[in-house]
Parts: sequence; C-alpha cells; structure tokens
Amino acid sequence: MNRADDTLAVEIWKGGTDGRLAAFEVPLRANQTVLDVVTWVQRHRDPALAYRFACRVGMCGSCAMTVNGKPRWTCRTHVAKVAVERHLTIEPLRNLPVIKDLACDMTVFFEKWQAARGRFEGRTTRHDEVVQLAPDTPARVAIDAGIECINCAVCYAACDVVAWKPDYLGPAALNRAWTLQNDTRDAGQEARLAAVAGDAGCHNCHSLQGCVAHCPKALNPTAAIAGLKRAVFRAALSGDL
Amino acid sequence: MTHPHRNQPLWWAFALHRVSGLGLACFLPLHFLVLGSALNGDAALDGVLAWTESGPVKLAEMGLVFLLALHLLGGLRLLALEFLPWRDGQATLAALAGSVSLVFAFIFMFNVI
Amino acid sequence: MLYRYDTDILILGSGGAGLFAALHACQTNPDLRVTVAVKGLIGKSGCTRMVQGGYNVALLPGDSVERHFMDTIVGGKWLPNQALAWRLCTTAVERVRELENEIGCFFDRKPDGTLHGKAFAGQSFDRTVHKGDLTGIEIINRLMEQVWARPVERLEEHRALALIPTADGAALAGVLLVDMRAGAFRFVRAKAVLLATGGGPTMYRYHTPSGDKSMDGLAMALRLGLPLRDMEMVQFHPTGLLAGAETRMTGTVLEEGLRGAGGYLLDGERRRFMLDYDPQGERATRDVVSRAMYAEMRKGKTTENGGLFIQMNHLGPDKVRRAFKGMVERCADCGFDLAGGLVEVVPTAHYFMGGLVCDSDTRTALPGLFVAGEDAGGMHGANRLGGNGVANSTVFGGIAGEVMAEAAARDSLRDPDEALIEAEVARANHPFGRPAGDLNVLRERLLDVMWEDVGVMRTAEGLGRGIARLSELNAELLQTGLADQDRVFNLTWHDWLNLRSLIEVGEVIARAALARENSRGAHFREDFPEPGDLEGSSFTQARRRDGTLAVEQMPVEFTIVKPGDSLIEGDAGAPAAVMPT
Amino acid sequence: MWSSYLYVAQRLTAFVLAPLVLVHLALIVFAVQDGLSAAEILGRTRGSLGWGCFYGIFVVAAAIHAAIGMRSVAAEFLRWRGWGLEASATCFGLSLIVLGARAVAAVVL
Ligand SMILES: Cc1cc2nc3c(=O)[nH]c(=O)nc-3n(C[C@H](O)[C@H](O)[C@H](O)COP(=O)(O)OP(=O)(O)OC[C@H]3O[C@@H](n4cnc5c(N)ncnc54)[C@H](O)[C@@H]3O)c2cc1C
Ligand code: HEM
Ligand code: SF4
Ligand code: F3S
Ligand code: FES
Repeated sequence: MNRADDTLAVEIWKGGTDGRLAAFEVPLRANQTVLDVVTWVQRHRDPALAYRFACRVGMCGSCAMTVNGKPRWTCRTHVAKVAVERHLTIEPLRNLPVIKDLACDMTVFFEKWQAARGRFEGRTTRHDEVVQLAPDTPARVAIDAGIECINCAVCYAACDVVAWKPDYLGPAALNRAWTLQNDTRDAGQEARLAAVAGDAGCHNCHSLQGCVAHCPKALNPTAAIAGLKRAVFRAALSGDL
Repeated sequence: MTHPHRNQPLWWAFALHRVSGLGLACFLPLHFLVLGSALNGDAALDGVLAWTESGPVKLAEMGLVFLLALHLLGGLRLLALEFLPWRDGQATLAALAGSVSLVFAFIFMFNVI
Repeated sequence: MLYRYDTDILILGSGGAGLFAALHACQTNPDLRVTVAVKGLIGKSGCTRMVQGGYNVALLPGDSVERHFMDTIVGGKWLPNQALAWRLCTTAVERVRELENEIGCFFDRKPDGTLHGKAFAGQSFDRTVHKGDLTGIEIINRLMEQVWARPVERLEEHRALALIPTADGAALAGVLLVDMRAGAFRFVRAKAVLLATGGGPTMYRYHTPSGDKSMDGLAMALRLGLPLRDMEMVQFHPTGLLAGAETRMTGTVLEEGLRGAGGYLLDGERRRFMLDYDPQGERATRDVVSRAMYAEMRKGKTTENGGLFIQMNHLGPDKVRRAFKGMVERCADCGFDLAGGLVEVVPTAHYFMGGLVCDSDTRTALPGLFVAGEDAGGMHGANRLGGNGVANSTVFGGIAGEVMAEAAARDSLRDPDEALIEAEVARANHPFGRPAGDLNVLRERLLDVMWEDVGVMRTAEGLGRGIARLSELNAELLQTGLADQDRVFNLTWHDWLNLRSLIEVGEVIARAALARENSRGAHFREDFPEPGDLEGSSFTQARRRDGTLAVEQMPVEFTIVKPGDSLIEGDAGAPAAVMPT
Repeated sequence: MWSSYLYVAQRLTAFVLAPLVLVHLALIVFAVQDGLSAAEILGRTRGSLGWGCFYGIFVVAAAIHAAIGMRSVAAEFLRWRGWGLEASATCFGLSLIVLGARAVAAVVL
C-alpha cells in the first residue's frame, strides 16, 4: 500500500455479466461525486469505459450503479460519503442485464412498469377543463408520497425478491401502480388491480424494505405495495378479482 | 460474494421470519408424530417426553419456543404493516418482536428447569 | 457494416418534443410505424426532464392568451416570429389540459382544488403551472409511460449522425445513426423525420443542460444547408453551481427562486454588488443579473474558484431549508450548506433560443423534415420566458406528430443519396486510425473560448478572436484520434463527435453574434449596448452553402402586433419585475 | 392470480393462527410449570370438545399456512416453478393435515 494520500483506489467493473473488476488510481478532489470518478477514469485512463448519465443533478435516474455493494445514484453521491479508506468498488446495478461495464439494459424495468399498468387512463380529454381536485384528501396525499419517482431502478436492484424471482414486477412499478389506484381521474383501476394481482404481482413482496432503505428520493414503495396488497385482499374476498 | 445492501435491520427481520417459519414447518410434522404416539397409549408418549428431559433437547425446545414467539410477533408486525395504515419505525418494531421473543424463551427455560 | 431499416415516422430525441410527437402521431394514425431514436434512454435523457420552474399557460382566471402572447413578444424584445409565438400561447392551453386529463400529470392545486399558477420572472401574470419544483419529471415520466404503452419502436442509445436527403436534394430520405451499444451504423428511411434533439449550449465553460445534448441537431441541419435563425441568442442563468474543475456538478442550476426570495449575491470579498448595477438588485431579470455577475468576475473580484457567492442564511437557515428543500438537499449531497453558509455560483449557459427556421406547423424548408422543441427557432426571439421552454417543446412536438402523420400517410419512402451516406459514415469514422490525442484539452479550450469570447458580454474583437480560435480547434480536432478502437459503447468516440458538433455550432453562434450590432435580450454587445430601433428589428439567419457560412439580416414581420401597440388594453405586457417566490 | 389467492389464504390463516399460537405459547410457558407428562397433557385434552376444536382449527390453519409458506420459500430459494412446486406444496399441506388430525385424535379421543 504505497498509494499517495491524494488518490483514491477504485475498482470498476469491466465487461458484460461475466466481466471482472479492474483497478485504477484516481486523484481525490474536494468536490467529487462517484460519477466524477467514473468520468475521470473514462477521460484519462480507460477511454472505452461505458457508463450512463444525463442530468447530473438527480433528476433523470440514469446514473445508478452499485457502489461498495450498494445501489446508488452516482451523480449525487459524494465520494467522501461512501469511500472506505479511500477505496471504492463500482459495479453495474444488480438485477438487470449488463450491456457493457457500468451500463445496464433497463428495458425489463420499463416493461414491468407497463405490465403493472403503470400508465394513466383518463376519463376526460384535452377539450375538457382541468379537474378540480382538493390537494389534501387522503388519496391525494398518498399520491404525493409516491409520485416523485425518477425510475432509477435503485430499489429494483436493492430488492432480493427480484433477484430470487426474476419475473416479480418490483417496487418501482408497483409504487407507480399504487399512485394510479389513488388517482380519482383514472379509469383503469380494475384492470390495474388485476395486473398487480397476477403471479408476478404485489404479494411477492416480503417487505424486505431494501427499496425504502436505498431509494435516493426517500420514497416508500413498501407502503405503496402494502396498499396494493390490501386492495387485492379485499377484492379477492369479495370475489371481484 | 457479500451483500452490503442487505445490511439493514429489516432485511434481518425478514431473514429471521423466514428461518423461524422454516424451522416451525420442519418441526410441525415431528410434533404431530410425537403427539400421535399417544394413540399407542400414555406410555409411548411419556417415553418420548422423557427423552425431551435431556439437556441438548431442552435447549432445542427453548429454541423452538423462541422461533414460535418470534414468528408470531414478526408475523403480527407484517400483518399490521400490510393491513393497517403505514407507520414508521418498522425497524424498532422488529427489534421489539425479537426481544420479546427472547424473553418468552427464557421464561420457558426457567420454568422447565 | 450498415444496417438498414424502414419506418413511417422517425423522431430524433425523446424530450417533451419527441415524446409528444410520437404520441400524437400514434393517435392521429394508429396504422403508422412510429420510431423514436434517441442518444440516451427514452425519456431519461434531455432537458425536459430537468424542468423545475414550470409551464406557462393562460388557463387561470384573469389571464388571457393575448396577455401570454404579449409577455412572450415583449420578453423576446420584439424578435419572435409572431405566428409561432401565437401558436405557442394558444395551443399551450389545450396541451396543459391534455397533460392533466389524458396523460395523467398532476399539477399543483390551490386549496380550492383549482390549478396553482406561480410567478415567474418577466411576466405580467402568475401563470406558470407546476408540480412542486420538479415539473419536468412529472411531465416526462407521464409522457414516457404513454409512449411505452403504445407500439412505438424504440431505438435507444442511437445517435443521429446525419440527415440524408434524396440524391437530387429535393426532400429528406432518412437519417444515418450509430447504434451506440453495438457501435454499428444504421440507416433509417422514413417518410417524415422530426428533429427534436433539444439544442443544448454545452460548449460553454458553465452550462446547465444534460450531458447528452451537444447541438447535434443544429449541426446536422447546418450541414444540409438549412437556415438557422437567432443563433446569437444564448440564455444564461445567473446562478449555476460552481463546485470546481473536474466535477459534473459545476454549472448545474440553482433555482431562480433563491434570488426571488431575497438571496444575496456577494463578490469574493463578501460584498453585495447587484445594487451597483440595477435598482432591483438580485431580483432583476436573468440577463441583467448574469451580466452584472460576469462584469464582477472580470474585475477579478471572485472567490477562490473564480466565481461569486450566493447567501441565503440572512433569511433564516430553517426557513430556507423549508422553502427550498430540494435545492438545500442537492447542495448538501455535494457538500455545500446552502441554508447556513455561502455557495459559490457563476452564470451558466442554460437555453438556446436559436434554431432551425420552421413554420407554425413545424415544417422546415426541406420536405420530409420537421422540427420542434429547442432545435426550432423563432418562438422566443431574443429571450425565452421561464416556463415557455417546456411549453414550446410540448406544444410543437404534439403539432409535429399530427402533421407528420398526415404527411406520412400521403408520401412514400424516398431513396437516399448513397454517396452522402458513405461520406457521412466516413466523417463519423474520422477519428479512428488517427494518432490518439488528448480530447480533454480540446474540450477545456472550447469551453474557455466560448465563455471568454462568445459569452455573456461580447465585442467585435472578442468574437473575431473566438472565431479564429474555434477554427484552430476544429483543425486540431480533425488531427486527433482515439486511443481505443472498440466501437461498442465507446463514450470517448461520442465525446469526439460531441466536440465536433459543438465547435461547428459554436462558430455559428459567434458569427451571428458578430452580425448583430445591437444588444437585445440575451445578446449583449459591449461595443453596441443599445437595443436599436424596434420597428426596424431584424433577426439573423445563418446558413452554410458551399463550405461558407453566411449570416443574413431578415426583417421581423409584425404580423399580429407592432412595437408600441398591445393586444391587451392599457398594458404593454411583461413589466418584467415579478420574481418567483 | 392463483398466487394472489394463496397470499390471501396465508394471511387469513395467519389471522386465525395468531390467537391460537398465543394461547399455545402461554400454555407451554406458564402452564407447564414442572415438566411435561403424558397424563397432564391428556388429562386436559381427553374428551374435551373445546380443546378438540382448538387443536383441530390449529392443525388445519397451520397446514395451509405452512404449505403456502414453504411454497414461496421453494420458489425463491430453489427457483422452483410449475406443477411440481404446486404438487409438492399440496402434498406437504395434506400430510400436515393427516398427521395433525391423527395427533388431535390421539390426544382428544
Ligand atoms: C436545468 C433546466 C431547467 C429548466 N427549467 C425550465 C422551466 O422551468 N420551464 C421551462 O419552460 N423550461 C425550462 N427549461 C428548458 C426546457 O427544459 C427545454 O426548453 C425543453 O424541455 C426542451 O425540450 P426538447 O424536447 O426540445 O429537448 P430535450 O428535452 O432536451 O430532449 C432532447 C432529446 O434529444 C436527444 N438527442 C440529442 N442529440 C441527439 C442525437 N444526435 N441523436 C438522437 N437523439 C439526440 C437527447 O438525448 C434527448 O432525448 C429548463 C432547462 C434546464 C436545462
Ligand atoms: C404453526 C405455526 C406456523 C408455521 C409452521 C408457520 C410457517 C410459516 C412459513 C414456512 C412461512 C414462509 C416463510 C417466508 O415466506 O418467509 C410463513 C410465513 C408467514 N407467517 Fe407463519 N407460520 C406459523 C404461524 C404463524 C403465525 C401465528 C403468524 C401470525 C401472526 C404467522 C404469520 C406469517 C406471515 C405474515 C407470513 C408471511 C411472510 C411473508 O410472506 O413475507 N405465521 N409461516
Ligand atoms: S422508487 Fe426510488 S429507487 Fe425506485 S425507481 Fe423510484 S426513485 Fe428510484
Ligand atoms: S425490497 Fe422488495 S421485497 Fe418488497 S419491500 Fe421492497 S419490494
Ligand atoms: S445523472 Fe441524472 S440522476 Fe444522476
């Protein structure tokens, strides 16, 4: 260990699913995010290193990676917060196919979003007035609690049920479904309930709460999924499923 | 491979719930067999019960009581989580379930010794 | 290897413009094949997602389309194309209703359940509808869901390289792309193509847009010889975060509301300076504040990193923490204490008003090519009102979808100019096989040239110097190769291509800025500080023909309202002093 | 959909089991002060309709509950899917019922 004091030892995943870690030494900076570390390696050491980012401020959810074993958004993770003895291991997100290095294929994540019928189905059109909606009803409060998801798939990577049961819809898609079930403007609730009651649906969740622990937006998919479970439970008992 | 993302209290709560459920499910058939042996008369049952007087078996029984209590309380936490409005502090509740179960197990231990 | 692929409608980009176009094209004619090709992931790339403030719409009681229109024209210093601005303001009403009723966006409500409109700088009415301060996420997520739900073909991480016309140049035949994941070229023929790559002035030292935007769309249009207008008009946002070199956080925007709420800007010696420049102090409009900051910085009164400070703590750290939760958290994640301490800021390039010339149906001069969003020019003139950016991309994206669906049903596929495809493939392959050089140095130099010579304040001398430095840079870039020959997801190759687009469009910005010898809105000439005669207003139009770039002055046609007149009784529109709270 | 019904059944049986297990635990911990004997157990249960019902319900609920539980564990940890999984879980549940019924019969009748 004769590493200079002002450097960071970084191991970065290289290759596809069957890749391996490669070691780099990266200069330490006062203001430096994990994304900056990856960028520095691409710019100065390994020009063909693949990774993904867009907004760089925590809005687009493209930059999530596994950092020292935990899924995180990297553009808003300061190195000082996560480095252990000036060491970082950076890998692609779990539970998604790796395209190359740190970039995953997010297709199934969005397919599941659709499979959970995570999309609005309106009752009115662009020719009607905007609906008057009180901002403080319990349903609206439940919507507000879950709506700011940036679909970064951090929760999806943190959920072991997804790893064990690869067809499980996962926390983000179900969280979205729950906000829609609370949306009084939405006309697709019956079909959505059936979708989340399917074999890949909400009842697969064992409340591990890895999703809650890791969501960078501090959302609570567990609570949303519990809401769906209740709705499915009620529908099953009343024969409406 | 290590899994740092699992290092959070509620993951351990899940693991314990699962282990206790598995443990109980494996023990249940044995338990039924033992009780069923009463069909062959009190003596048969007493024979088995006598066997349970030995030290290691006692300890295992204590474990079982612990598991049952843990699974019960952990299960109640999950039912509350799923069927009642959301409340924060799930980790605290899980820790509570664990400690109460331990207390149960110790009471059991002292009672039978 | 060149893969070929046919579709009816090809959309480049998946911001507000691209996604709305895809949706409306599907709705107008469900039998058409609609393809979205995007440099990043669908809906996750681009700036629409990053919209914080909100969406301007004349939908609230007491407001009117006429008022919104007047604010847009006055704010744009009489340079906007009035037909485009009118279409923007009228259709925004329908678009916001569509976003709420059909697409499922939730805009914030007042306690009585009606839409809440917030105040935004430079507008005479509080008309900006929003979802907290994360409006863009709400709009794009909801749109993305709708597009994913439809049979739209997705070419993700496909970068458009060139627009390819027919051999006679009469119409567009298709687009040459590179599949970034495979490193393979792909030619897509389409009956109608939408350019919606979102501009993005990321050639400035400090800039806010997302990293995938590099002016590719305008560079491609320029190469085809299409006219670009208002290219000197780059909007700077006064408060970009300055976090030092080598961090992507630098340049990202700290919200406007900080100044509106009473935040102070301080120089390196912690002295408040804005009142030296404008009686409204920090609450003056973006261009005024940006220029004042730039002037201070040029005097050397800077912080260690070469910026200035924003101070909020005199308003009470707890209050600041409550009112600007998102901003405070974002700063804290990066190690800055916005509520209690000082945070270094700089003006930062934010939005590009210039773009491809089009009509109010999004048609360009080339049949088969349509344009919408930040790539299109003329809606905003010399300045874009906060809240008119996302209105612009969603309004015209939707229109483009409808118009293209009609065109695609009528037209047939055209055969491309094969020689041009070959030339463009070679152009993209240019850096391979050349001796590897240091792209980082070139990038840093580009950022400096644009910032110093073509930036917030301009002079003929600086612009001339800038143009010369840009052409040197271009020559050097063409000599610079890549170290890694692997084409699969090779980001450094794409950095190279980004630089090429940025340098090319940077030169157009500089030349247009040189041509405008007055100061309007975002464009400020120190050697010509006056706005000039409003009635005689002209806009710049740049196009490249036979290798040379020509900038013309085109008279503004006041088709709806003339300078001095107004559509709203007893009011000129846009008093320009309201700040968001 | 099938697994949703299993979920519902497992939660319903958990609701049923909760009080039963509580009583059972109390019994084990507090009632059995000085060691178990067959006479003591059987003295309480023999011929008692109440205890018969108590343990009868206990057995049925626990069998359903545990079988469904084991099914998810097997699906997740052994990656087991399809009819084999369903059949095994059903067999497990049925054998629990049979063994349990025999046990109840033994202590009650
Ligand atoms: C931080 C920030 C805050 C803002 N806040 C506001 C606000 O409050 N209100 C407001 O009205 N406006 C705001 N704006 C402006 C607004 O975001 C934009 O005007 C508008 O969203 C642009 O939409 P667009 O669809 O044209 O482009 P974008 O949303 O930027 O999308 C461009 C798309 O094109 C893709 N692309 C780029 N190059 C290529 C290529 N070569 N090939 C294929 N695809 C390509 C990109 O990946 C992306 O998908 C803000 C902008 C920023 C940066
Ligand atoms: C004889 C008694 C019992 C046995 C043999 C048993 C067995 C099991 C088994 C094997 C599981 C599956 C474990 C898993 O999915 O992780 C399970 C799950 C569960 N048990 Fe029990 N259990 C018993 C009693 C109870 C009681 C009394 C309760 C409630 C208060 C309960 C509540 C639950 C719940 C809620 C689950 C679901 C966990 C999940 O899906 O995440 N169980 N049980
Ligand atoms: S719920 Fe949180 S972690 Fe999951 S995708 Fe949304 S923002 Fe990311
Ligand atoms: S981590 Fe997974 S198991 Fe449920 S609580 Fe979250 S979805
Ligand atoms: S780059 Fe957009 S969230 Fe990190």
